[in-house]
Amino acid sequence: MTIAPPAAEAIDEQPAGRGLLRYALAKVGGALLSIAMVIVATFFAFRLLPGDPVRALAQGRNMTPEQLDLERHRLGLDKSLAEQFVHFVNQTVHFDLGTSYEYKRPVLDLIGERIGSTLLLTGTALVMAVSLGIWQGARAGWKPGSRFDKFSTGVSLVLWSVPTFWLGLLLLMVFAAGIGPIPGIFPTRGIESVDAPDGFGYVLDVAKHMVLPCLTMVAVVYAQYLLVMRSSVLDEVGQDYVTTARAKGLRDDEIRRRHAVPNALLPTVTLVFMRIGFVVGGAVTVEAIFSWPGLGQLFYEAIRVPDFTLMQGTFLLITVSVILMNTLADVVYHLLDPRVRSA
Amino acid sequence: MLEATSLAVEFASRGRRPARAVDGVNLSVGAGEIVALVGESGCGKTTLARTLLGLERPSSGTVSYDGTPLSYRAKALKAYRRQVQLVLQDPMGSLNPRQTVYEAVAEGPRIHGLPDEEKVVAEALSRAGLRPPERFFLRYPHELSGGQRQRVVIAGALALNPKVLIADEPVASLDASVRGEILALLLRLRDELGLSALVVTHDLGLAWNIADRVAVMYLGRIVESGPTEQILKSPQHPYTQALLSVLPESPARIVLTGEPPDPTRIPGGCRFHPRCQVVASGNPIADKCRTDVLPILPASDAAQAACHLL
Amino acid sequence: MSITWTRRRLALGRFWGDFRTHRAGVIGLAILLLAVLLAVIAPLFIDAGVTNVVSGTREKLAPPSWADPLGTDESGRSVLLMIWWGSRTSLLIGFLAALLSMVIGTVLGIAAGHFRGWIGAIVMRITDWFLVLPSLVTALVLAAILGGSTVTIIAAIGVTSWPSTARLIRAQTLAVEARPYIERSQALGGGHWHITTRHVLPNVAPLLLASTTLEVASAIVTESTLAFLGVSANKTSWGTMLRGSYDWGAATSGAWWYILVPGLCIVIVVMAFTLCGRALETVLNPRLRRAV
Amino acid sequence: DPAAPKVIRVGATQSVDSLNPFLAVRLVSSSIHRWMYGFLTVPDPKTLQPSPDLAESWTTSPDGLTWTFKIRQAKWSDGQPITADDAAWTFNKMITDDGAKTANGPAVENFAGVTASGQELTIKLKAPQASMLDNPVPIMPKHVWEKVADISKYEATDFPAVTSGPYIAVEQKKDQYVKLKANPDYWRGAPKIDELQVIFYDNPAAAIVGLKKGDIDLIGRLAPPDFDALKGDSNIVQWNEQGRRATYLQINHGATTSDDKPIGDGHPALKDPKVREALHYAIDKQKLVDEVQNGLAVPADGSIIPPMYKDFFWQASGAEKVSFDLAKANKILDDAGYKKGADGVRTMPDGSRKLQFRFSIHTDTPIEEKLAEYLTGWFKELGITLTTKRLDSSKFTEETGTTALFDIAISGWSVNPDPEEVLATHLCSRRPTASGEGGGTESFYCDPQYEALYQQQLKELDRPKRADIIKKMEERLYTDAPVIALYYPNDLEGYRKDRIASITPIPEDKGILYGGSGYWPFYTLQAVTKDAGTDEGGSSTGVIVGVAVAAVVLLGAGFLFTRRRKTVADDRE
Amino acid sequence: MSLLELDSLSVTYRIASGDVPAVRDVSLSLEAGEALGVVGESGSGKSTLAMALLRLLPRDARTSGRIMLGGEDVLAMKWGRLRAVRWAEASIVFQGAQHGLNPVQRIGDQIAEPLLVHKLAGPAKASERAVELLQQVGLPAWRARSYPHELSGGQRQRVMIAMALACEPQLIIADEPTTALDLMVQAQVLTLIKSLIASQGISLLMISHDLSVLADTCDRLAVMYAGRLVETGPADGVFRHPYSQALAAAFPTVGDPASRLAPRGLGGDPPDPQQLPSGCVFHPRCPVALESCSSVDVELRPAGDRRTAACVLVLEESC
Ligand SMILES: Nc1ncnc2c1ncn2[C@@H]1O[C@H](COP(=O)(O)OP(=O)(O)OP(=O)(O)O)[C@@H](O)[C@H]1O
Ligand SMILES: Nc1ncnc2c1ncn2[C@@H]1O[C@H](COP(=O)(O)OP(=O)(O)OP(=O)(O)O)[C@@H](O)[C@H]1O
Ligand SMILES: [Mg+2]
Ligand SMILES: [Mg+2]
Repeated sequence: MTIAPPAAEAIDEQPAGRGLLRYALAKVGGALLSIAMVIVATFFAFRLLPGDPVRALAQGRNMTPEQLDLERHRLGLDKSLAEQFVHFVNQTVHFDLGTSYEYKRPVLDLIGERIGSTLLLTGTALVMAVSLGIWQGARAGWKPGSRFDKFSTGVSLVLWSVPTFWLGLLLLMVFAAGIGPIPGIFPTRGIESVDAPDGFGYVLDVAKHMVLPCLTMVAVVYAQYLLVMRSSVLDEVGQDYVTTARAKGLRDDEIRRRHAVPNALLPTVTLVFMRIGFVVGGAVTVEAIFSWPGLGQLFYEAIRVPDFTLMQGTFLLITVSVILMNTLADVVYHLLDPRVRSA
Repeated sequence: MLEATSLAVEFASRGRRPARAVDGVNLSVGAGEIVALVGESGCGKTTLARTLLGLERPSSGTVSYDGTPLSYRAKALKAYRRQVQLVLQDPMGSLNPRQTVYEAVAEGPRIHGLPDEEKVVAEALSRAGLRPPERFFLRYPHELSGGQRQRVVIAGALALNPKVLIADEPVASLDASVRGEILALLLRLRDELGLSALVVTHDLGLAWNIADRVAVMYLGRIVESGPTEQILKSPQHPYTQALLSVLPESPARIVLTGEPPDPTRIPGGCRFHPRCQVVASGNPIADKCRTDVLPILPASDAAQAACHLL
Repeated sequence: MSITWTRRRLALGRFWGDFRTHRAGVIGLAILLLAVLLAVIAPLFIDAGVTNVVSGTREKLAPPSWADPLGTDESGRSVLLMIWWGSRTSLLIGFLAALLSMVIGTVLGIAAGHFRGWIGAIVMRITDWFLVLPSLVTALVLAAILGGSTVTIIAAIGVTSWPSTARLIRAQTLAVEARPYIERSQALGGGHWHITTRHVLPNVAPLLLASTTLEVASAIVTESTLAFLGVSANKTSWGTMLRGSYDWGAATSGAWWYILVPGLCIVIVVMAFTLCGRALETVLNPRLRRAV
Repeated sequence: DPAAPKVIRVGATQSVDSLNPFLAVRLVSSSIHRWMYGFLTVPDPKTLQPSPDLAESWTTSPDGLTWTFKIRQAKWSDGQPITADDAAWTFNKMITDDGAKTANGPAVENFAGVTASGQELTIKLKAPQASMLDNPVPIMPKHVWEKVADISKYEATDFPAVTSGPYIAVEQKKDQYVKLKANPDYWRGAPKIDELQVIFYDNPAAAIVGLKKGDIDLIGRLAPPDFDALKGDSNIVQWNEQGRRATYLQINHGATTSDDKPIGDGHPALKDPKVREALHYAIDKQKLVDEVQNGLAVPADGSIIPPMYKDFFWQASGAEKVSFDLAKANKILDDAGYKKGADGVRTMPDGSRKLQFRFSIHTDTPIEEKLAEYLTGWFKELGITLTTKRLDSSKFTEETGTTALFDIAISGWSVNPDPEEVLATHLCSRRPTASGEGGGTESFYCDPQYEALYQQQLKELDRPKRADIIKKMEERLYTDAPVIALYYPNDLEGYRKDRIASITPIPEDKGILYGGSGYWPFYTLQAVTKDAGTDEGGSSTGVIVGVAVAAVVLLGAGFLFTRRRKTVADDRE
Repeated sequence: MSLLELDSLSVTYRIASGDVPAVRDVSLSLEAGEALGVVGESGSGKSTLAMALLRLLPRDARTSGRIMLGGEDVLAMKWGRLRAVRWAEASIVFQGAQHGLNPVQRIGDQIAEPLLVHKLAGPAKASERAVELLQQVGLPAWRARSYPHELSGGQRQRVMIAMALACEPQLIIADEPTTALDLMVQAQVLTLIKSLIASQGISLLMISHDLSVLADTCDRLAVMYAGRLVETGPADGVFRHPYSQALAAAFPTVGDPASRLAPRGLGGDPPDPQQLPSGCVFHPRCPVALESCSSVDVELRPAGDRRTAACVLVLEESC
């Protein structure tokens, strides 16, 4: 018997990892394209609007035609559509989102003032929803049909069917107002008390204000993470490597923790990021109900007034950040999943 | 009848070197002839078969049928595909699980608008050995055994009354006990209908079982071809020799290390030299193997091999 | 061929047999059928008059009683009758928006999966783009821009919710197209139309059914959210009723029936659609279980 | 602890748009500015007539074109003296800087020039102006504000603010709250509380909960349902008094531009005063008050000036008075030749068009929605079809104020102590120009008689005589019916009596607390002396501790649970 | 005492449509250092048999009979003991090497894992050993840091083998270790397995549907049909059971003129385990079936030279 000696392993050389950069660049390029599309679409969508924004501005006030013209000129509405478009794009790429009709201030400033609280709320809610969903989903999917599975899937499905604002209102009525024996222990509005103490007391105060809004968002959002995690774990249960792990003598929970969950996590992670837009959408109603001074509330106000520059600016910002988050997610996913990493 | 001339197929993929899956192949299948195309995994057999059917466009070279080069316009392709048919490796996969046997076999006649659909279908089924055909009309693929499924696929091809059948690993997914039956069917069809066939396989035993001629492929090229008996009994090319040596009954086995190298990086000189046992054993000709490019084998019936040793 | 029909019936029977083992799905289906039936037959018993304020002469915000089992609203209209009549709008919007979303999603999904090269790439790009748009926010903007009529709301929901369907269909199309029978069909001479309509579409259809069912659920929720945020479809729906309860201080004045009933109706019907859709998905394609 | 500061918290369902008085247009912001800054004059708390504020006294030239104000010797909150120069700077800034016109531009439109010398301020007018003493512009400290480079971008968030009124803004959190401290050096004397907070609620229901819980002490401008929700709470005073607002229908009676060209697509039938009269008869104002406003309004038998302004309020009586009578309404239409068709809908006498009107309302306004439902119901009885058209506010303003693309529209106006502005909204000159530029008309009305009366009252400086002229104008509006007043919504507010010991409304007799003109209610506000602060803090700490304990217990239980499972899992798979 | 002894082992899957008797009454024994091949067509219960050995079957499977591994009954073990036995005493190389490895874990870690689980080494020692094992199967040390997808099918199968060797078990069960592999790669893997078995004295239970693969690697063969053993015997003898003969004929010898242009196979369809034919389950497809075969079932009978077969014809001849 001869084993032909040509160094087979010479061909089997260590791979060089330069795919990631190329991939990241491609993704960023794609994101930029998406953002460009958003900008164009936003411009035209908001120009389709019936009605004259300047009149909206003049609402009920006595303004002379000269004043109106002046205002129009200030907003660049006296130019042709093409010129306006160029102007709009130019402004937008220079991070100028225009001036709010209602607040008479740059939209970007208004957003800047509120983005922190939105990030705090959605960030916390997202982290909680994701952890809860993944934890429960993993356990439920590992033992499909078990009592834990039935219970957690059932609860999450019920909560998932609940309109966010309705749940928020109920929670507000029960836990902020207090009903019967339940005391209204949580605050009715906002992110902090007017007389919030400093230091750690402040943190506690904010935390207390966050309980209900967070709970509302988590309740509605976590179901999808649970369900995705559950089904991806379910997919892993039958995989051969799980059988291998069993054959190796691993305990059941070790198999779940060390093998099934890391594999199932990856599809869930993509979903987490892909559904960020959904969470942001939920923020609009939650912030309105709990008077949370964030972007969602600003957006809601812009819609109610309506303040089209503000609406447009907020929409642009929300969309662009969701796109960027998605891009980030793609790249992170790429970093995390060895299968994609060097493919 | 069906002929490929200096056929090459490249797959370009972004950010990578193009894969030259088929890299200069001359091959012909005569009327009523069964040709076996053998080779290791990834050497381009399937790609060649697909290209012959016009499912893949060659980057250079031509496929011609009855002397006329294949045109890639939709109409011409459709007409061509009445003459040349394909049978795939996985009979379960090649049948739409939502279609009954009848629908599956009638698909071709429907596409080509043949008259007397039911008769055609019944005839094709019975030719493929599913008798009485009516019993099978309304079955779904999952209700059939593997061998029956493959017969349905063959019947689907036969329904168009083709002249040439290209079978890509037709029995690879079938149980050992069943494959003989399918191979016998191919032989019988050749005898009864004068059907030509190109059978793609990695199984030398299969070639021995049914093929008139064998072509051995390595990394996109045919390295040896000729009448079956001659090639399989006295292989000339070191690669063919190695392939034959690992069959269980062979006395001395030459196990090539590594996998077939990747078609994106075809070595210079003789493309087999990095794995060649003769080169490795320090044969003086080795230098030539590393540097000198070999000519493409012509599409001839006689036994021939592309090797510097010869 | 009558045998074909027999076979179809058998297949349907088999499907039903499978479906029946999902108890939650069966319950969902039952609720759903009941809701649809009630909505359809509503005009036989009541008419839009039940939403008319001038005719609402009973006590305002009266708690449930024999006369009004679910109490009355701020204008003395019966909440029960309003719910009944409003289910027509809610379900109609749910179904039509899901249908719209399904049609767009299917066409684009199949196109993206079937056509390789630039067509597929562009369609996919567009889909991805829509997919990352925060759908509720976009729907809000659309509805705010176009004004809130039933058609607008349907369009706003449909236009923002198709991308996930498209993605799903695309994935499924890719999976189907990777099957050898597509290649076989190609080899038999089948063109794009033949392959997409004869092979791809029938194979994605069941999944589509399941996905659309789930889509209806989310459309109903979205409708109520839009109504709550003030862009409503001028007609009485569960969402506008909730909005009404909010506007007319039902929460603060303790009119729990006015808040709870429409909300619970939404929850129950949406649940029913979700359960039914999930069961369908499991039965029709156990491998492709996905999130709602 | 007797030294505990007395804090009163005011809830607002509107967020502060700007603390810069040149820019702020929202009621909440202008209210805060009223508490912070002095004005030339302030309405008298009893009579609502202008009374001295920063201007101690004033004189006017016989032609009514030159006004001289003597500015009070007082100090800004930073100790600088207040001079006429501050006032002159404020007005001149508004005259010269377009950015500064945003909030109160029209108030200085008639100003020809403003000059100051020492404590003496001289304002020259382009034309006589009876409302001169109701100038709504707060006087700003020149020495602080002249440093602002671009007034249109200035947010006035430098705290503490420099003010001359009873309160000083000391802190603002956007969309959350504004904190005001009492001005100890206020020339009338420091307010009786130490701190005033304005807290924003996006969700009115939450605000009601907040008031009931004691998170806030007072909330104004309540919607009727929210007001009703306060019923039965022994700690809360429900404040239900006449309001300063009128709600009316605006009817497209043949809209024209300022050069008398017809404009818009109003239904021709509405040009007929008979039809308008019939519509007026078909409205059950009492029912609207009961159903739409929960009884918390006064049915309008008058016009656009609410009864709160006793001097100027006019009410129809006798034969002139229109009261709900569908039969009469039908008869009027029958007599005028509008015949009912087979479908029960009337047509024009010439048969050309059916009487199908559109009713334009704002989106997202439950009250208007409800109102529309009732009107639709009654008009149906008349054989008139009314369809509701919801418009966002910009479109609404455009269609009902400029392009006249409406038949009937909802309208309403909050009236100042001096009704001049609301009267002006029905002048010919307010109609849009041919190019469609708006002048701010509320009705496209252009009536010679009304115009003449308006000019007359402008020049009439004797208050009772002027009031008579104004009442004639109201009567004209009532009978000609370009607008039909529906009701005057009450001012609905609520406050906690365990926190607020006393509060004086404006006017003192049945007046407004929040959002009224002048700072009186919040200047005279007295808090209950009781330190509720500490035990509330205790309870909230208790809650936090409780929550924390619960969380720890839950976590611990979860941990134990999984532990236990692990040991069990050891012997199975 | 044999290393592994199966005593009338039966496995039945309980599924919705009824019971599936996947393995019926199989008795086998395997001596230390011996290589036994199990061959049979698809669905004949080979994998089920292999999985049953370490009780790795899904929950819905019911196992009866006895599996004596090193003198202990696997079926009677407590879970803790069973886990200790798994891999340490018998390890498995699965059919689909692609899926047998965790796609997101480095290969080195996966090889080291059983060592850690069975506390045979500390982390440092374990990874050292992993590298050693990799080298033993002909892979470079740096491959320990690779992920499965970076390896070719043959390399992955070698990793599986390295993993199986990690705890130095007495028995390796290889379930179709080369089925998905290419001809040449298959030869490589088989060569490797043979040399490792030979050098370390490990017992091997190898499963395949390809007779030629087993004939080459194993000392003894067992042929399964429809969940039963129909023949056992030395690898280099001549088959007696008609099914075994048909299987053997399906793999022609290149150069053998008898099979040139004459493919041979077995007619008919494989049996449905839920509706097994009466009598000898093979009789519907048997080319030499007697009339009695449809009613009389035959147990495994001695068929000369250490061979047993379950066929009437064998019975008659040997009688
Ligand atoms: N669509 C494609 N895009 C890129 N590369 C491809 C494509 N199809 C095949 N290849 C590459 O071309 C080469 C030849 O593939 P082909 O499928 O023809 O081989 P094969 O001989 O049929 O192998 P097997 O025996 O495994 O079926 C392989 O390296 C494969 O990776
Ligand atoms: N989990 C299961 N549930 C129900 N039936 C099963 C299950 N696994 C296997 N079977 C059935 O048991 C029988 C034996 O299956 P097994 O996988 O052991 O066959 P095999 O000989 O390994 O086949 P292959 O060569 O295809 O791997 C088959 O009929 C199969 O359908
Ligand atoms: Mg191939
Ligand atoms: Mg198997």
